Amino acid sequence: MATMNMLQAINNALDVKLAEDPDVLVFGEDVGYFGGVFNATKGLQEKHGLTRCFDTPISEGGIIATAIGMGAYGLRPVPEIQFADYILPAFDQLVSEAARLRYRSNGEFWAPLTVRSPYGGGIFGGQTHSQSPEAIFAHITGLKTVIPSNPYDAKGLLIAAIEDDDPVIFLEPKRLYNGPFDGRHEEVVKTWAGHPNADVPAGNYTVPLGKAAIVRPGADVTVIAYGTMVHVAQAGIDDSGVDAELIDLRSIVPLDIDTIVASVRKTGRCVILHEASRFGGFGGELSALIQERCFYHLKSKIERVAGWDTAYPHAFEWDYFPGPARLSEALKRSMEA
Amino acid sequence: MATMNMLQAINNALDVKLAEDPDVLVFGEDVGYFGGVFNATKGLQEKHGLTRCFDTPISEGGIIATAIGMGAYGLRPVPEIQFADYILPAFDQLVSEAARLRYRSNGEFWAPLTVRSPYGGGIFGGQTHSQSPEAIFAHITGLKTVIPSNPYDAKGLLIAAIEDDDPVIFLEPKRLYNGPFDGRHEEVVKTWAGHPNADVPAGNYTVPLGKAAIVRPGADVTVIAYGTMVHVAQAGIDDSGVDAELIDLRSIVPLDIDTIVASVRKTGRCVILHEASRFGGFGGELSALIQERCFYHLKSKIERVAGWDTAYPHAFEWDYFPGPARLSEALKRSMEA
Amino acid sequence: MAKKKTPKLHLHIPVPAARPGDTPTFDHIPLSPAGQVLRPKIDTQEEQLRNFPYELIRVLDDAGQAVGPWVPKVSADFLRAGLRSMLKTRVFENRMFAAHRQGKTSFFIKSTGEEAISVAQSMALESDDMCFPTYRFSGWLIARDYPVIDMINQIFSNEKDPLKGRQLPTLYSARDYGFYSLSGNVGSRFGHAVGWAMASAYKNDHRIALGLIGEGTTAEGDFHEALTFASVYKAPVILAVTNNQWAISSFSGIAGAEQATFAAKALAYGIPGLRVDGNDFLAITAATRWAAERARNNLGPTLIEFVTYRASGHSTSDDPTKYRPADEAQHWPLGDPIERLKTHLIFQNEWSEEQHTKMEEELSASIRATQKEGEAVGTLGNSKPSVSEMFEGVFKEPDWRVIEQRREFGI
Amino acid sequence: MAKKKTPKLHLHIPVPAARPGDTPTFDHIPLSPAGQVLRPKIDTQEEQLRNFPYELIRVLDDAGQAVGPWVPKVSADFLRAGLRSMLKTRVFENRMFAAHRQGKTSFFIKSTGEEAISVAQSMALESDDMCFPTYRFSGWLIARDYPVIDMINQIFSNEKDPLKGRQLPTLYSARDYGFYSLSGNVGSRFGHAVGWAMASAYKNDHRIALGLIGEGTTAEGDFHEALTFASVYKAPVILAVTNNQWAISSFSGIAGAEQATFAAKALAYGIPGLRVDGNDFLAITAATRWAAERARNNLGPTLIEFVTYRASGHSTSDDPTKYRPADEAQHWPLGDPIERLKTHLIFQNEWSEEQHTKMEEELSASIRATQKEGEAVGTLGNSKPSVSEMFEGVFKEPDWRVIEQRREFGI
Ligand SMILES: Cc1ncc(C[n+]2csc(CCOP(=O)(O)OP(=O)(O)O)c2C)c(N)n1
Ligand SMILES: Cc1ncc(C[n+]2csc(CCOP(=O)(O)OP(=O)(O)O)c2C)c(N)n1
Ligand SMILES: [Mg+2]
Ligand SMILES: [Mg+2]
Repeated sequence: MATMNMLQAINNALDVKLAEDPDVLVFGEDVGYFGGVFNATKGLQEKHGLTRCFDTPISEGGIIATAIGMGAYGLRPVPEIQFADYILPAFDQLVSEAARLRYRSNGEFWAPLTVRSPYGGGIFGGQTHSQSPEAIFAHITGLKTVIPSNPYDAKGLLIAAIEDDDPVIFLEPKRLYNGPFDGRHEEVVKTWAGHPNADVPAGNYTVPLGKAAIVRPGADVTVIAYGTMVHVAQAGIDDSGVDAELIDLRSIVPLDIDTIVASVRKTGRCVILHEASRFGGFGGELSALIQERCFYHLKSKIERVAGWDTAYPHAFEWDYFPGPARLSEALKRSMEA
Repeated sequence: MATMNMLQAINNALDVKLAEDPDVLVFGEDVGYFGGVFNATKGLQEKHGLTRCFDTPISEGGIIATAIGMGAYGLRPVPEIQFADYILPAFDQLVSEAARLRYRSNGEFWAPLTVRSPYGGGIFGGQTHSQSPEAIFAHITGLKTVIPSNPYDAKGLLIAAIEDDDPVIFLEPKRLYNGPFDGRHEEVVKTWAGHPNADVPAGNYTVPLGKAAIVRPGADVTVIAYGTMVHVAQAGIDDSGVDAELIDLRSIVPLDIDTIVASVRKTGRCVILHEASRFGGFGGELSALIQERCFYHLKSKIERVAGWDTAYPHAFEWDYFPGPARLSEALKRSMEA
Repeated sequence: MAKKKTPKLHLHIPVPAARPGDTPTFDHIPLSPAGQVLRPKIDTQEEQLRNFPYELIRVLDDAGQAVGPWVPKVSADFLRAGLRSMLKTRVFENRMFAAHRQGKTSFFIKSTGEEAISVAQSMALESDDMCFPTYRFSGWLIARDYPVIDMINQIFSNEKDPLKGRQLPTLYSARDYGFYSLSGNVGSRFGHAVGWAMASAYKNDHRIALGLIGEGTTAEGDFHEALTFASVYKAPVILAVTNNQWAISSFSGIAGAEQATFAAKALAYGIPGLRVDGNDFLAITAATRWAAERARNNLGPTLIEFVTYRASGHSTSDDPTKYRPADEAQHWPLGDPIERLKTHLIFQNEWSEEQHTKMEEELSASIRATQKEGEAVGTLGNSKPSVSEMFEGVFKEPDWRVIEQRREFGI
Repeated sequence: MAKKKTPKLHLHIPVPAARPGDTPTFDHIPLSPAGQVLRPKIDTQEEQLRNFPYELIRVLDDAGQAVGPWVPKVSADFLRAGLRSMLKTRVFENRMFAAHRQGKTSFFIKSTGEEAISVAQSMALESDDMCFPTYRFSGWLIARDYPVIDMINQIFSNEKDPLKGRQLPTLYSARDYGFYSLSGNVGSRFGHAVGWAMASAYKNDHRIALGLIGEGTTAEGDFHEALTFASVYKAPVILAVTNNQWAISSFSGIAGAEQATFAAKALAYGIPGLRVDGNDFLAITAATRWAAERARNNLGPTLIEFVTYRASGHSTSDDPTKYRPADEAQHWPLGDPIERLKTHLIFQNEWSEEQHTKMEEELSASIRATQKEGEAVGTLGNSKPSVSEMFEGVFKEPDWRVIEQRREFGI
């Protein structure tokens, strides 16, 4: 057991799997000698060798196509896409190939890749280093999408994803790499030290895909979040004074529908929080699923708090970012209704 | 005024715009001499010249990139993507470039393209000639997505899209090209002849983007559909005997939220129908928007009828396809609740 | 700067040499006489190979004689097996095409005129190598004695369809036969061949991969990405462009053939590029062996352009006389691959017209019988796999969504 | 087939010649002596040009003399203007880089060592041509006297930011200066240059386009697609690869430089490919003019590789000593572009050390003053455009979603 930040936990998960399974390969732009632009793969090439962790051409489509071919051969590739914004050139490979290979070949071939990619805003990255593309993956049958919110989960989920025989999009909330971030950007930066979920066991352990965590039990309203927004939600709940139950989805596909439904049936109220722009975002799916399953339990309308329907604007990062204040207001609206 | 099927109406819209505006260009795979694999551009090269309507390399990314560059120059390109399934290789161009150009350049450049593409199933096209990708476009800020359901609208909406200064994804329900299809696949194939919306004026007219049509007024439940599903909805409503109000969205972005809300407030019930797989589909967004705005008017939960969360399977096309029977059951469920 | 007067610009749109009604011509296609092109050592420096993309490697001359340095070491039995597989492919495809006209399937695609490529490559590579085919590659399976009945059941989407009704006809998958899962999207598996080959190299295996792509599809980004990765990591892979002169209705000029050969694209990646007579069974065998030997000796990838001609329409969905002269095939300068190999074998006294006719009859009868067998199981719509197959295989283990939806569907 | 014994495969991963701690070397980069490469006529057949991608077009020799057939016709004033713009670019970028360290902006990117490319190309092309730049191209704007204050306001994301706070610093857009809107994604605008040029040709205009891409980014599918379209439609476009040896931490070998020059990629498309000394202002001018003349005369696209060296880190976000020798820049064989042009002008008696020092002082003072001006408006976080700008420009006309969300936001 050691205290790790999220980057270290991810690095450690890769280290564990590289050591334990010769079929695991890590590659992507700048991930080799340099260890990745966020240091997520730091030291892995030196420790495990040039062919186990290496740089690739700047070609996201090529990276994923290569990974699929490796997967078809029998390896477990763990490609990194440097920013989730740059996953789009590989979108066809992910959708038309990775997601569909098992189904169309009746199980003759499959693509057990785990595509790691930092996502989300809060680091003044501007329009193309801040986006949250999870909704477009959630709609693709055959893809799993996992989003951890803390070091313990990050390692356990990443190992589970690598060991999973289906293609997994593993989105890493880059604003959480070095510390939990609750959206109070004016405050002094926190580190993971002392956080209960920063105690990370040394060896192999998994956090199962498709199992949400109840971060904070509560009676009055259910808050659903994932990634960075789990921390923002905690802050917003604190601000609001509402006795909210906070669910960290951890993976959006598979989705832990049972935990969600049980909570909303209990509280009768629900607020969904995500950083991606609202329209067509994953919040819509969640809202629809909940009202379909909890219609008679709902005391007030399900609220969505999300990024605006604009691009992610550099100077207005904190105006765009759905911070604790916006959640807190939604909680109050939800309670008042 | 002439009777046209949907293909003729689309062809005619292109013809009108090519004749009237020298800045309109039509291009894509096989669209030139051959006139497109569905004949949508038939005769246009011969009539308007080689440089007005021409073949492109098989490179959807290249087609859209080229169109964006042309748009930045000042033209109004109307590229065709042969099947909506093959739009994915161009997804990055559409999202990172076309959709964001105006915003990021503060209006110095924009991309007034209209990307035409046949979508949807019902022609035994198998997994990769049947998909309905509208949900992933709906989530992209800066893109408009238009889906006509009949010849009159197809022409009017297409002209409106071409004249629009923003990028428009224009999805053509290929199962409707030659006749209205209500999902009763065992029945004899219908043509557009005699259909009220097959009367198409000769010259330029537009159907505004963002204005839904009430296809069938009704008192008891609102059915929301677009494209092929408008016809399926009509059949399902007939089967069910329910006095449903049927809304044809015509464009999903911009979305005619006022018409939707007014209808659901009136009926208190709602069923959403689309062909794309359910999870993360556009139905989720619609359901969320409606429950947010009509919470106290809803007498029963909003239902979604959609494709299953599988790929579109060749032999099971009619098992996958959300036909009138499934809608009819949902209507009854909605009324009984 | 002062503006100089320059001519008005104009936009160039490539047009083919002949459209319906015109006299076909292939004068624009550079040919080399059979036997003329040198055969370099497999470890020749790329610098010494830069002219190869502009030549045409041919072995069989017009008389049916095998000439020049590329004549491969093959037995007459080997060639007769190749001839048989090509013919079987043609007979099979013609029958299935006709079956489509009879409504027995929704779709079919033929490789008529291009059978030498799939068959010769299938025979040139090892049984544990992996091929990443196009939809015009059924000859690979036939040459490896994949059961024709399984192909027919797939095409009819019937109860015994090995792909359980999930796939469009002809989009086979046959792992045990070294045949990777096809998809409707063109091009998107080209890079999988490279990844597979890299994996083999990483595992210090000996197996190599073969990737195929149509000349029209070389315009996709996938093509470039695959070649970039193959070149950078010296992947043990053969990447082949089947240049059959046509995409659906677009001629090869729309893919850049006015400016360069497809083999010349190898130069962009500093790898050898061979341009090979794609209707010459012996030349294909020799070139594939050469490239395979390079790959197996850690010398990296080779790009091969096979110059051939798509003698039929693109698929059951188009009528080629709508966009090219009806008699264009007759003007194709490289002949028919079956005829050419047959002539060669006869020239060698290893075959006769009688034997050929007999083989044709035998194959027709056998395919007809197998088709009957498939029809007995069922054709499109009157037999299909259990509908539960629709819900299987989305993930390794089904999640609640498909479980619920199965229930909703009532099964 | 019987299995032959072949060696075990192994996976090749390219590694650079030197890592931190090693002695830098650039021996692997083929150079040609200045003046040696021929200058073909602009309408020379591509077949005659196939060796050019493997040569290096250089005009300035080590003594600062301009030699050989590529010496462009330029006045001393022209060269002094070029020198000034390069120096101004360097001074400006160095100040902004420092401003980042002081927290005045969130991000900055420099073109140190590569200024000759942006400045010479800006001066070689017409004011109504359109450039589709990379983020290392601010010299283009400076050479055209784009107001430095506007760049600074953009970098500080302050109230006067011409892009209204919507863009990451340095991702300018300046239509009136022939400078297309930048984005964080690399590569995705390369094809826009081709589309723009095709539009110009379609309209029988005379304007041409210039597209830029980094050597690392040539691996993207966008690169291939742009070149394919440019070649097929003979678009009046210059497509340039700035090969500065490094992507972020990956050396050019990860993009294929072990196997081929980037100029050689032209051969794949049957268009001329020039490989040019990217630190030689005169060679860049000459090559750009040659390619521009081809484009303007309907002779189609040219691919130019500029061989240069990224003397600084990739951006403010990385420390280059972590992945390459700290003194690598000193070993770069093609020197510094500013020094080289200065030496040439001095050699020609058209410039002196004193004049140079004076110019440097003057530029420093002027940039410092402009920076002050920008700071008076505000730096990151302490001044920004009206927040309503966040909601503007998603579409030409706002739809109900942003109108509602503005209200929700409270403005
Ligand atoms: C990504 C994608 N784009 C477009 C298509 C439609 N399409 C199917 S086959 C074809 C032509 C392919 O031509 P070529 O690559 O020359 O192969 P050939 O059919 O001649 O063997 C096209 C455009 C597709 N299937 N996939
Ligand atoms: C599509 C995309 N992928 C990855 C990145 C991350 N990235 C930014 S710059 C860069 C390196 C580019 O190298 P090169 O093309 O050589 O250009 P240079 O910076 O050397 O001018 C990378 C990988 C990006 N911005 N966009
Ligand atoms: Mg072809
Ligand atoms: Mg570079």
